Amino acid sequence: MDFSLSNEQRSWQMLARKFADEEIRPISLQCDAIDTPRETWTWDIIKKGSKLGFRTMAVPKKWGGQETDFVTQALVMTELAKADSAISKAFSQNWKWSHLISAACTEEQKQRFLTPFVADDTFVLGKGITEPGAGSDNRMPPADDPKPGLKLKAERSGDEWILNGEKAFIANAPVGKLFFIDARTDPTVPLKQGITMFLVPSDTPGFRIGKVFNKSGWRFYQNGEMIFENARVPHANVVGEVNGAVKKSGGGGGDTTGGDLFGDLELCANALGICDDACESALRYAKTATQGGEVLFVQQHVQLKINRMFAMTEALRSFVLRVAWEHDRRIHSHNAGLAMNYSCDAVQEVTELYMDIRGAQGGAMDHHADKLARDAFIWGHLAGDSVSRMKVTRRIQ
Amino acid sequence: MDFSLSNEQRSWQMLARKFADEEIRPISLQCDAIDTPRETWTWDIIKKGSKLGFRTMAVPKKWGGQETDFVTQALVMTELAKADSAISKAFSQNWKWSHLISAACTEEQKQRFLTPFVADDTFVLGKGITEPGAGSDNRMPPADDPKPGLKLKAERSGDEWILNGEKAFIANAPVGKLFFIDARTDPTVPLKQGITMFLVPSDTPGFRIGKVFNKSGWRFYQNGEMIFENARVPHANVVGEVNGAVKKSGGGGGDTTGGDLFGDLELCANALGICDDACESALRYAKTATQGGEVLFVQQHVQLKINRMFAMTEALRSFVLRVAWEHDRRIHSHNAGLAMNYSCDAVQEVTELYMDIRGAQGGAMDHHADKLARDAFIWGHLAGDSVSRMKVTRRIQ
Amino acid sequence: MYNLHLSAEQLEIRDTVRDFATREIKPVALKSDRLDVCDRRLPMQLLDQASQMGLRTLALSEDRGGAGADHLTCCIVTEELAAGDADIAAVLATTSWLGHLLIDRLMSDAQRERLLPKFTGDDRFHLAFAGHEADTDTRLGVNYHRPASAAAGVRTTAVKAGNEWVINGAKDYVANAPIAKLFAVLVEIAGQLKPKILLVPADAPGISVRAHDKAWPHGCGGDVAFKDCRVPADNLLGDDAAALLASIDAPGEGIPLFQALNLGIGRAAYDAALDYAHLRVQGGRPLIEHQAIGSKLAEMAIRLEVARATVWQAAWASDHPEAIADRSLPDLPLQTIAQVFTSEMMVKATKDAAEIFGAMGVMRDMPLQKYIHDARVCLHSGNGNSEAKLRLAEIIAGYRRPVQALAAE
Amino acid sequence: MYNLHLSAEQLEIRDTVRDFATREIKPVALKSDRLDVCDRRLPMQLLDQASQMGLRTLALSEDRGGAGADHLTCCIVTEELAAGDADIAAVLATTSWLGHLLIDRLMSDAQRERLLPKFTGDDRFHLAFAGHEADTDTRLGVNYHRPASAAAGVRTTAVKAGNEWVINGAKDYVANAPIAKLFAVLVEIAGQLKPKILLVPADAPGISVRAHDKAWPHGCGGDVAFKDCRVPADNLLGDDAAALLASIDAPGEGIPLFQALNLGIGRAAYDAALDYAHLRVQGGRPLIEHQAIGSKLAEMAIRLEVARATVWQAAWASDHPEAIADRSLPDLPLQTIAQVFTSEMMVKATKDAAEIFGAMGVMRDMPLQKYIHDARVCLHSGNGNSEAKLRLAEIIAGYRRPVQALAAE
Repeated sequence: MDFSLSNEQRSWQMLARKFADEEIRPISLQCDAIDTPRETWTWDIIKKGSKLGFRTMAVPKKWGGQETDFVTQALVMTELAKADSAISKAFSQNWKWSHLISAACTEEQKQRFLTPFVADDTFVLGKGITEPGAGSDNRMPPADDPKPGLKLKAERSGDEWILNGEKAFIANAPVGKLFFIDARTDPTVPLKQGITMFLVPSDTPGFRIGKVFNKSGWRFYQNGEMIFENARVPHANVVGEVNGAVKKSGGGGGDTTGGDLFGDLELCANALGICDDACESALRYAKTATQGGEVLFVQQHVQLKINRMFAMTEALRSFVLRVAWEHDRRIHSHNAGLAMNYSCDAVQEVTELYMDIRGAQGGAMDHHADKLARDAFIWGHLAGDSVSRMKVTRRIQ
Repeated sequence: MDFSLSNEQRSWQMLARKFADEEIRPISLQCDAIDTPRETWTWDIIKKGSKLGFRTMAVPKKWGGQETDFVTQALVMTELAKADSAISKAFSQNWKWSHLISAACTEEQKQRFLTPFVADDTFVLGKGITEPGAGSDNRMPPADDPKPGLKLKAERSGDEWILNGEKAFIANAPVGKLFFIDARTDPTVPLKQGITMFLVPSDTPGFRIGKVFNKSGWRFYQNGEMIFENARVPHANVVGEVNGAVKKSGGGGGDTTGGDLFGDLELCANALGICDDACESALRYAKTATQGGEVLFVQQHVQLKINRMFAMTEALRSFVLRVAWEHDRRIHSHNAGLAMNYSCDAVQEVTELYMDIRGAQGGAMDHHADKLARDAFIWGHLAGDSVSRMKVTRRIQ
Repeated sequence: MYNLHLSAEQLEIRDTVRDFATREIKPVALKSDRLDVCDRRLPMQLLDQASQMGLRTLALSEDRGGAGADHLTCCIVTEELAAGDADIAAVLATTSWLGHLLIDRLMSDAQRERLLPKFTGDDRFHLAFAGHEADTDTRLGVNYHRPASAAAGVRTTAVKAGNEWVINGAKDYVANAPIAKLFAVLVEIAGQLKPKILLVPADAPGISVRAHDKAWPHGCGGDVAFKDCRVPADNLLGDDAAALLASIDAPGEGIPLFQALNLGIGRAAYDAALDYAHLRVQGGRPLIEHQAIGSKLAEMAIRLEVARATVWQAAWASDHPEAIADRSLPDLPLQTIAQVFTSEMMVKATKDAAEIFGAMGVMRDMPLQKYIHDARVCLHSGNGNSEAKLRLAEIIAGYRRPVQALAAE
Repeated sequence: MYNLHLSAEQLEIRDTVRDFATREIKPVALKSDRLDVCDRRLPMQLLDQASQMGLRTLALSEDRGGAGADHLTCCIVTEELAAGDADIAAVLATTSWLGHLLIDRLMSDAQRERLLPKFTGDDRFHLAFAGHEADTDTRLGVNYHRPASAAAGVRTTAVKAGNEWVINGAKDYVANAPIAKLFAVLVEIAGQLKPKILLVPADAPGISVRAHDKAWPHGCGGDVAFKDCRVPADNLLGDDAAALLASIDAPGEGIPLFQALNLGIGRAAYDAALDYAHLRVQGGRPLIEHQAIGSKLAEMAIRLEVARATVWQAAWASDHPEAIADRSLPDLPLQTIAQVFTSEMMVKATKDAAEIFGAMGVMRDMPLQKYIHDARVCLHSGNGNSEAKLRLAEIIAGYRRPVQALAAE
């Protein structure tokens, strides 16, 4: 049993903390306040972070990345998220799919895509699964019905596949250069057996981005529609087997790729950053703001709220580190999923309590407290919805 | 970062699990069902456990103990508590005060008390702080008033001290052979400066045990009144300095002895055992009991409850292990207190959910589910009351 | 017109029963030996006293010797009794309510003439409804929002033999079973489409009662078995009886008597905590002057007042279905709403009350643990709140269970 | 006698306003550009329409041109309006309630003659109460259960100069400030023991209004400053005015108008979620047929119905203090109870509703995020629930704040 960090882990953590303090936090509320969803993203912070390795740190060294372990990745996500959860996610989303490239792509594909990805500070990755009519059905397809689930169609035509359909709510869609796209290649069989995954560059003919969604939280982190109208993708861009993609992306067999496992860790490590921010901010506020001539901290109800905030946060930190370590050891475990579900409860309760401690000042809520609660609400449909919880429960032996 | 256990830790854990499965669990519900509080305790299980080292495992090797680390102690408490929380506490209560002996007693005192303690399988320790009129006042004395707090009086008379007064709710009082007793030796000053700690053997003249309390939970673990009527204690039994005891026992300066720190860890490690029991029992029940011809587990609301139970439990386990490791490293931290507070919320919610999944069967609640909820309720006044939470909050920097 | 004034009679009976609970019930119910939830005997003498005060015949119409209390009044009385002792409240609520249903609404004149004097003339004449088939599971569960299997029909049968009915079968979860002198039994009669109700005296040949473990249900419950049990032919109630009794399933459904009982438990815990918070000094001040304790008491008060508003609304609504028809109240099962809400809130309230007592709050021979236990009984009674929410969800969804399935439940 | 029937008038006005909210308000309020909480402009045209329907003068007595609605009716109307849009509901509730207080209860005949025609004749004649001194903190906090410091007195002064009053000072948290045409201002007059109320037209010389950030309070609020602001001598209200207005502090305290508003927000979210759960198919079945979703909807329905029972009880009680005197209702601040309970429950309900929408539930241009935001505004309005619980705790404890401290608050 050893909770101490290696020198390398510690130095990544410190690097992230410095970058978060000096570069991210100063722009966080500004980016959040931008009204037009298409304008919340700024390349400047991505480029700066990329130069420090925060875009490519999950890429193996042999392909030019930093090949950090999961514990380091968790530490960095938390530090970045403590300054801005959405900006942290904008970086880690690239790790998620570079894990997938490592796990599922051929050497030729890695050569074609990882090399330019590593070389270009503005090369951002994404993955399209969800569609307007198919969200949870992709995660937990009904046992008794092959029809539900994604509908985007891919048909073979010589050396190419022709893609038609739409994706919705796709993270990084408006800014990404390369996407993994799940498409139905056999509509006659249940979802798990009829899906193929494709690598689709953003400049693919017939492929374009539609609206950018106007999210209430995570405003920096963009999320958009994808439209495929006879989009042509070379057969060489098929990831894994034809009709074999769901297994690889973790939808069915689950837990077989780093990419899927990473997704659970990512959400709980990021939530931890928000919790850290809320705890520190609440404590600082309680120890400086006054009420009746004394600092707010002397109020018993404030102390009790702060207690709950820190207790949940430290429980979450312990859990996140354990999950990261289990990933590094490739231990098969339901803990990553449980930690993700738990992080939803924790981040929402902690940010609500922070709001409560701030109270409405001068007729309005503090922008920072309001932002954290809006960011935390994102977890509700990503990490804490009933489908996600039931799916995790079914993994418990 | 390393969550793996050493061979020694793992072998203690396995030994505890075997003892819990084979010896404790078979008698747990029986002991709980005994109506007369004085009769719930059975020496047989204590002797068996003592022979395996579960009574003395916190005593340094040079005094004949096993000198296990805190991680091992946490693991063992959890395993024993998974079979019966009260019996686990009956063992670990001895570790708590053997930590205190190690930390605060002179070599001569250790010789006099640790040697017979180690040698006698029925030698059990306790500590008397709480009095009928002074519970929380001992833990958080008011800053502006010296009067509140314990009242038991000790007056010097030659080589002896004469003790008069009463203690209440003292764990192990009816079965212990040696007690640490906090007494007022200077009633004119605030509590923290006027308390002395004494070692009081159970056969001290003028000292006797009054009623045994009839607790709803933790029924095996006895809890009684202590009555001092001109009880005579040799000066050689003073622990530390006269008027200096509160500091040593952690009431004021806090966190300076192993004994006090251990108390926080003890409660959260024990709670974890109850949670483990509840989780496993709930899952087993859900996968075997049927409703409408299908196992209960197919119900979505059951899956969601099980999810919450396991998520809270695994978060708690991660937190407990972290706290134990911090103790082994002697890291100054508020985490132990936070974990204790958190364990109260977790153990109560998890046991309530277990009850919920069982439902009332045949017009009555399952005895096991009912027992776990009653045991868990004990945490409310030991680990989760507002005084305890505020005290921990004030440690956060 | 919307009006929350209680009548003079309601105020008076509340005072009377509160006084009875304080002076007579509590000294017996809170004696440390009776607090032991594992060994709670029904205080028959207090039940006799309550009967003499008219509480056993509370809902029976006035011209038949009862108090003719409406549903709201019955709930008010049940809360007050339960603040003294939940078992007493449960027994009386069951008998009083069944007394009204059976005698005022279901018996023929001949039946009434025969049974009314027995009922009113004997303080220990309690009633029970044996409706639930032993070992059947009526939960919706996975069948939520889909037709239920019709497996769970009425399996207790009655066969005509000369001038008698011969009953065979078994019922469980029968409230008041161990003390009832008369049972209303739901039976299937071959050749008849719908189930019927037979009145079975406790001394009928062939009936046997097994009392439940006393620790869990409030009052006293048990299983009832019928083995060639014979009752006179004219013990059969009219065609409406089964529907009326079976649709309410158990006394207290439809009208929130057991939610009022639950409220009484919570109030007793709150009152105890409030007293103690005034008395107990800590940090140089009474507990109540500490912010953390004051806030906890305020939360308890909020839960109690809100729950009471909900219970009273449901009680009144069950007497005034026309208020749902005219849209003054929503077309929702208000008693189910009161059940889920009250049972969850009262567990919280009793636990918070106990925590204010510190170590004394965990003692089995002190009232607080009894209150927690009693509140948990309410939380887990029947099929529990998860099931109650599903039943509510079906109604919200506008789903109509097929009649066949309904009959089978 | 206890009676939950709404009157024919109440049922009718509820239908009328619900219809107005559905047909007129929602199409405007739920347009995606207005959903952006950071840029919500008050829809003045809808406020005009509402005024023409009589909703601005709802509480004003009938013989003065209002609808003479009682408190319960005002709450019913406010809920319905808020189900359409919380801002509209807030503005109208404030003006309607102040209209009744000022015109029906506080003005002299001469004052009324002067101001009533202006009020009734102008659809945009809104009212505001400027009571709270800028930058003062009236929370109990650590002074819970101990005498408060008297620091927080009325610091806005009025001095007689010829036939005029000259006002100096500043008020904050003034609801309706940016649109009010008449302010009731709490002032200190040298030599007088108690504070007084002066009526100040929005166009009086020396008054200035700074509107608040629109994202947070419902309706529109602002700060009001007075710099040698002059009003005619006969704009002074009688001695009772300050006590009546100051004791309620802000319109909507005492009578649970803003809790009814909160309820409307929750109901709108619930209705939206229920519709969506019927429409959206997942796993081959509408969402509502999934146990987990059905249970969530049932929990929301329970919260709504329980909260409404609590709000209506408080509304009726605020019109019927005699029901507290005769012990039909408890002697507790029922509006505070409704506030704490409703605000906590509606945040839960709106969040649960949004989660049913999945990714659509987090979008800023969809109604669900607006509902969550609006519910949070209620949760954190005023001094928050922790403070409300302390005020309740004092009353539970039987603690009486010294008069001096009360006056200072």
